[in-house]
Amino acid sequence: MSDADAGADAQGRSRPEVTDTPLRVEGMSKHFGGITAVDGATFEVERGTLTGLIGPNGAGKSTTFNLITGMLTPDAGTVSFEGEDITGLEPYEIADRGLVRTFQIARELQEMTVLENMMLAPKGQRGERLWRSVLPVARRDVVDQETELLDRVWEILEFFEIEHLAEEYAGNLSGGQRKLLEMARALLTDPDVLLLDEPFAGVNPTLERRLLDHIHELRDRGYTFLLVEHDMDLIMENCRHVVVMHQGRILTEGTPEKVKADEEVIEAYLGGDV
Amino acid sequence: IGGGGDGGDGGDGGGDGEDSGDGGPEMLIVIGYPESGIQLFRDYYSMSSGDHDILVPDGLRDGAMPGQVGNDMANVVGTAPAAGGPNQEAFASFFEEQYGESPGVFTSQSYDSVAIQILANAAAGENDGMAVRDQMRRIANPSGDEYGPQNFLEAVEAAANGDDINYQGASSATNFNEAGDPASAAYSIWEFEGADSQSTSQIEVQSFEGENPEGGGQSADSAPGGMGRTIDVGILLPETGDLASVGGPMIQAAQLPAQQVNESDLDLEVNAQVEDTQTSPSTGVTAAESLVNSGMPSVCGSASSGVNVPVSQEVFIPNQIVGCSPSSTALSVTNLEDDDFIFRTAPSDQLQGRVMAQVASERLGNTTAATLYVNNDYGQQLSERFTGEFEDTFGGTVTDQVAFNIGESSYSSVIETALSA
Amino acid sequence: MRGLVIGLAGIGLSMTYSILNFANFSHGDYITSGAFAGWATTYLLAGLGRADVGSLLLVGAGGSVLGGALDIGVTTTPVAVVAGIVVAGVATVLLALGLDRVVYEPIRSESGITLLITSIGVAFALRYLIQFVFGSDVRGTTAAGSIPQLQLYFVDGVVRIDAHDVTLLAVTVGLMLGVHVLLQTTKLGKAMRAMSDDEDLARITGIPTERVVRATWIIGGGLTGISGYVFVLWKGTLGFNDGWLLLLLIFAAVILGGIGSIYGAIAGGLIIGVTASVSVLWIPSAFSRAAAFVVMIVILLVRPQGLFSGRSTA
Amino acid sequence: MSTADSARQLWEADATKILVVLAAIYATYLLSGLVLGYSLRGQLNSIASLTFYIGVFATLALALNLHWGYTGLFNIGVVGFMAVGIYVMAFVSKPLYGSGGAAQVGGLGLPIPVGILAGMVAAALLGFVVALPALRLRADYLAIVTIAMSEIVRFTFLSSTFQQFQVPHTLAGDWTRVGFGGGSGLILDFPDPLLALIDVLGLSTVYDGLVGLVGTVVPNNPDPIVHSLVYGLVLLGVVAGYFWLLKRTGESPFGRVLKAIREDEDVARALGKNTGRFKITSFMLGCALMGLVGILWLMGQGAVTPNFFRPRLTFFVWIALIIGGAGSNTGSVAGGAIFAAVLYQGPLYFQNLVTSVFQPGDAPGSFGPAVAPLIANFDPVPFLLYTLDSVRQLQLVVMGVVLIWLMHNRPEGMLGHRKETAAAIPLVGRSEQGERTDADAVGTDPTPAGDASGGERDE
Amino acid sequence: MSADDLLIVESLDAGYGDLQILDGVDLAVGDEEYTTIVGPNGAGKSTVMKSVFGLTTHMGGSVRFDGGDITGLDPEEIIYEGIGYVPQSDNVFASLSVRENLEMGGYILDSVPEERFDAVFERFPILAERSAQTAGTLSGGQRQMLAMGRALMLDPELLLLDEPSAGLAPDLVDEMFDRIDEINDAGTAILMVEQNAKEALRRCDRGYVLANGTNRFEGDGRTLLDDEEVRREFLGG
Ligand SMILES: Nc1ncnc2c1ncn2[C@@H]1O[C@H](COP(=O)(O)OP(=O)(O)OP(=O)(O)O)[C@@H](O)[C@H]1O
Ligand SMILES: Nc1ncnc2c1ncn2[C@@H]1O[C@H](COP(=O)(O)OP(=O)(O)OP(=O)(O)O)[C@@H](O)[C@H]1O
Ligand SMILES: [Mg+2]
Ligand SMILES: [Mg+2]
Repeated sequence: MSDADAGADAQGRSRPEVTDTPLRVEGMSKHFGGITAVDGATFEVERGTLTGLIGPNGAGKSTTFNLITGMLTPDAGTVSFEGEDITGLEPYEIADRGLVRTFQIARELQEMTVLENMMLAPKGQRGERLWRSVLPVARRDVVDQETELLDRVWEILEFFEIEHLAEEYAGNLSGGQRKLLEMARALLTDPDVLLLDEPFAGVNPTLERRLLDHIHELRDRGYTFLLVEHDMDLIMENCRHVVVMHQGRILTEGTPEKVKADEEVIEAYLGGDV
Repeated sequence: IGGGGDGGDGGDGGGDGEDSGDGGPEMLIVIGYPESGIQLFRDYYSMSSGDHDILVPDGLRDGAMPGQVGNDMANVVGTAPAAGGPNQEAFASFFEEQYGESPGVFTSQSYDSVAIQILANAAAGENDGMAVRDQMRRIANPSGDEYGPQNFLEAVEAAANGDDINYQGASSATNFNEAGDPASAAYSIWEFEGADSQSTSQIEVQSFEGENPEGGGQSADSAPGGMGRTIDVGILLPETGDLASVGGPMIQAAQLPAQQVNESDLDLEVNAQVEDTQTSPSTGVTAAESLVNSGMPSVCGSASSGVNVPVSQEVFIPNQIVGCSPSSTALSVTNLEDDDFIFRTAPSDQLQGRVMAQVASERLGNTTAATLYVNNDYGQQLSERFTGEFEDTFGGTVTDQVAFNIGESSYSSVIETALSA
Repeated sequence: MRGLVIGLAGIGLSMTYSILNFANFSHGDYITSGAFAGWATTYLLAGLGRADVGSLLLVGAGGSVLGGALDIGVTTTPVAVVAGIVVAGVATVLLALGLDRVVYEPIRSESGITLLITSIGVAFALRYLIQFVFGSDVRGTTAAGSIPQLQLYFVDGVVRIDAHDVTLLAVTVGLMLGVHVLLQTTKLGKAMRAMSDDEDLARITGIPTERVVRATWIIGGGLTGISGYVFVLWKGTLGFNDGWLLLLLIFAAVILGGIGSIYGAIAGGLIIGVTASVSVLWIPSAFSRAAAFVVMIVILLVRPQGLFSGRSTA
Repeated sequence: MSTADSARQLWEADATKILVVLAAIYATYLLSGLVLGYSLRGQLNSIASLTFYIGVFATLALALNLHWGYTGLFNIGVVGFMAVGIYVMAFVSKPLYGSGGAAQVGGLGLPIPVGILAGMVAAALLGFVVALPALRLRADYLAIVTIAMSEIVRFTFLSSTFQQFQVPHTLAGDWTRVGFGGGSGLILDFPDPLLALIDVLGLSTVYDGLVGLVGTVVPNNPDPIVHSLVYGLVLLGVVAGYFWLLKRTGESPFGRVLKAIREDEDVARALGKNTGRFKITSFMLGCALMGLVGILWLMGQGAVTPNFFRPRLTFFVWIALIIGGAGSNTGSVAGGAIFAAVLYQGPLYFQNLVTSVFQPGDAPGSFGPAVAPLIANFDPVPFLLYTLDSVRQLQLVVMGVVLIWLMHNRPEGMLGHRKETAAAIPLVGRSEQGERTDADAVGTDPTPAGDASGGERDE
Repeated sequence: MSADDLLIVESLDAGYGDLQILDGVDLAVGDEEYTTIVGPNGAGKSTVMKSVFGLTTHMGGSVRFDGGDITGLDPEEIIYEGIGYVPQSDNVFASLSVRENLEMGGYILDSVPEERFDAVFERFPILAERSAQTAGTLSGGQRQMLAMGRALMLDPELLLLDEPSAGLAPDLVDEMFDRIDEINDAGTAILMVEQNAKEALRRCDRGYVLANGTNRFEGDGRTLLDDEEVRREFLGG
């Protein structure tokens, strides 16, 4: 896929929902001691898009993710999701509403097999109620649901090309394999919006391409992605909208072309020679 | 004596004493064991002038205490169930001959306990708990020919012949009342001999007779007896734990009657099996079970009431085995629903509480006291019994009853509490 | 006073806790071991010629020799006491190194919980071996009568301070300062922190991790053993359970102060000591130990990283 | 089909393992009873008490496995929950105070089942209070909190503050003396719970028949033997119940979340799991089970004192769990049995065996006289005697060494396989899976397993 | 591979515990040479690095450095030989400050000369700015720089870098590669694993492609980059 193709592609897709913005961040700030990690950040993510979040190291991208997903509580500002204020909610409540993240440093559940890792993810599992899992009659439902889930899990594993590792303990996977598992697992929660923190760092380029294709496919089905990534080419090729962070603030946002041409961005991020 | 377990309602004594604000109590009653007593007395002497009158019961009668505490403990007076029986000297000299030491606390009771069990077993003619039970009073209570430790072998022979005998023990006349407790008892008042000595000296012995010194309760009318057999008796006493220091000599004393028989040319063998309670109820129960498993029809034990009550309830009574404790003195033992299987040769604290109150008031001349008691049923009940007697009978005031736990590294705070008014 | 002992012993626990990354449940029994080793020495020196060597070495097991009879005290037998302190420290260091070699080194890379469970095993084995050898009875160790006392008059009464209180104070404060200087002036302190972060990384950075571990045990073990000795000197009795009974209070102190923080351990020890004795004013004395634990639990809830620690939680 | 078969095989293998372990244990005990010259009564009694300890340790290990093996909650306050269980049960079910009995305080006089329920609920509630910090703390901190909590519980029951007090026991406002008895503990003077249970089940005649039957071989007072054997069986029944409950719990989505929490709680939260709820549920359930074991253990012992609940007992349970292998229910049961038989009861039997076979003389009273001959003239006899005499201390040394050895060599436990799959269905290879769904589709079950992915996304 | 190469790995078998990952890996880094390993995820690249540094289970073959055999040595000893290592993840002491991290990098020196700090701070100015910050609170990229800085404190003869550009912003990626070039130019040999394969191969002297724990291709960087098969299979076309 050439750059030009991708650009055209990106613009061609997802027109109908332009106005619909499931995720909205307003005036969000976070300080750690003397350091201001996020400083009044305001941006929106449109439904059915692949939005890029870029910025130099330490710009506050991962912190922004942590704030949005409830792992950290903002000092100021609000996060709203599907029109509802979710600031300060517990991570599980946010994830439950359909806003799910992956970790920059993959966090696999080491002593569980890949399959168990995957089976954990789906929402609304009946068997997560203790009594349903234990009581004889109620358990029949649980078993049925598990059988269904398992099929879905296999499909996704196959897609990510890690089905041969299905019965391997996650702790034995390589760095890249863990990233794949991490993303596959997040997809299984059926999120509306998926926040991906550098999902491709350490992923082999061939696989990276396949994953991107899949992300596009999912996006066409209505999923929304917010993607942190340092690979500018990748961002330019795949994102329709890009948010640039710098020192905790939103430096600029817009189409890749616009961002790429922005003086400040060039200076702050891309380096003089781009 | 049996009867009322009503030892002092209302629990925590009179904090209501309107004594002089500054003084605190005139004296302390310390109820405990050497294990924690050493630390407690050390703390006491290092934090106070050390001149209060202190009264302690049998649990702390350990001649090594002053040496371990590093103080002569001259302000301490003790009471203890005494070997006040008609044949006490015979036993004492016998013990000294065997072990080269003078007998300690509860040794005479231990001897008597096993001696009576052997006699009852010989009379019963079989190793069966119920049969032994039925012979207990027959050989211990009047009437019958009197025997004692000095002619124990003859007693055994007579019992095995089915004769009616009346064992007169070293600790008391060993007549059992309806509850299986001794019908009369003696208490010695003693003091420590100082840091360089390993023993205590007896100042005086006081005897108490219950309502019916002859004893009472049901027993068999006749005995099958029989020679040429082995008599089984279990000994369940603490070799380790809080009571280890008292338990050692007790076990020695308990083994004496068995040795006497085995070394004689009587046509009888005694098989005495010893188990350790570790002064712990759960171990006690396990150990008692193992005695039951080996077929012991009667057991000398166990030493402390905290162990004796569960062991009796769980093992002796349901398995229909005679238990005869030489040193468990708590009131609760009297009140067990025991189907008459539980005896003891040690007097109930009913009596000791009274003796202590009397010593505190009459001998030491105090009107206010505080008790410091080890937090188990021995300490708790004796403290309450003392308080009741001291206040009701002798008109004194107990300013505070303070419990302390075993195994603390410092008792200064409890001592402080007890010493302040 | 007890707070000082807790603080001193707490330093050792705190160090192994943060560097080797596990809560050492046998720490209390290291204290006991040190105490027995030290006191055997003291008995031996004070009683040589007056009683048979075996009983002296067994610290008068079974009441065979009495500390009081040997007239032991810091003023009466200063050499024996000082030698006891030294031996207590050295013996505990050796014990700690030996156990590390046999027990902990082979499973160094395992998780903290594995090590914790293992240390429970060590605690059992040590404690009951001590009981096996030295017997289960509590013995009085010092000649209480011949210790010089000072009476201080306060508003509400007399406070007695004796030579052993002073010794305890001097030894603990001296050692605490010593450790402070040692860790400040050498790079050992930083290496220890680096190791507590990430041992593998420390190895590839060239930090001689095994040597740091050994240093940890040496410093921690020495302090622990000595704290056991002076604890016994101060309270005057010695039993096989002493260290274990202190252990939970030490944990409380270390957590209170923040794991890995030396000053935290000291301050935590003092706070716990004070809590246990002052609480008597408001609650029944039976609850004084409980009060110390409650303080610890509250601290864990409110400020799990402890009062004095700046460790990050990232 | 094949999966169901293999699953069954596995289960059978598990059961076989447990059975083999138990059989070996019982055989050894019977054999040593023979050597000890036990009568039939003695043998039956020793079997009963062995069964009792196997029962309590296996149940405790199972309950602990839920905490540690599944959820990663490091609870070393087990005794605290047991204590609360039995104390509250006694409080509720002891008869009203009446003077003259052995008991110093009374209870509320409610039926035993109510007491048991109350005890379990109380233990669970204590668990809830402890679980609140558990939500935030690291494993080792939680460990220290729980052990401190168990000591607080012990001190509370020890304290004279709660020794006795008055509570109203009728609506009319009558007061009765109740309490926890302080250091002297409580005398459990309620009616025999086993007989009550048998009564409720209407099995009295069967029981009496059994007594009569045993009476033919043990003529003298067969009742306590039957009683303790039946109680042992009831306990084994409870073990089976716990096992079933925990297996169900583990092999379910609920158990999967617990496992995830054990591995990395943040991940579970990021995936939308309310980990707090899971942890609390799991912790409280385990605590209630521990409370029940406290009740079952002591209910029939006649008395309970606070010092029974020293931390040492908690560590015993841990050793049992680790012998079996944390994370595995089979292992927990086997570990409990092995611990009870070999480490807890075994040394005493060993001591008795040696004593009865060799009839050794008196042991020296302390270590000094024991080693002196060994050093002086290589006479090991006094030392061996002393060693034999000190079995109860050395037993604990042995436990310590076993624990260390296990952590070194078999951290996953004697029986290995700690990794039981956390799912309600077997998670197996794809191809087999395919076959299975096919088979299902052909069969009666019309579950639309295949098109789940199609409906993946349609809101 | 020639006998006087700085690092020579010869038919190395290694893995974790019983699990064998590497199967007869051969590789060499010459004096002052710049060598790169690329390959798919899970190929065993990191394992090679760890094996050189004595962090895996050795199962066969040998590792020689500067003429001496270092197979099976402990990491502490290998540091003394003059090899520095920046692991793929977890590569800073999270609770130490930035400066203390660097100090630890120079641990084996009796005292660390101030110039060493200056040299590192000059290469990575952000580290000077944040020198008192706790490393655990640095961003991903900042950590990467700190890790590299720490390894440079000893001025090693050979530097092992496991994915140094992962997680870096583009300007920093370039910057990082430039720095590595500089370090290499200053005389330090480099053995690097990279997923940013094209860039890495473009810059290096020698390249290896690893797959399934064995050598698949080797050659000088440009050649590999131009190889059709390598491009298709491993570089994403
Ligand atoms: N817990 C914390 N305490 C102190 N400072 C922090 C903490 N977490 C992050 N920071 C600081 O906040 C800033 C933003 O960090 P963040 O991890 O969000 O960056 P990022 O944009 O994800 O960078 P990268 O691309 O390198 O991952 C950095 O300067 C970092 O050092
Ligand atoms: N500690 C370990 N224990 C067991 N297996 C491991 C361990 N670390 C890695 N592996 C396995 O070794 C293989 C190679 O892993 P390695 O980390 O060397 O891959 P890599 O080439 O560096 O991959 P990546 O590019 O994803 O980092 C993988 O299959 C992985 O699952
Ligand atoms: Mg980041
Ligand atoms: Mg790698």
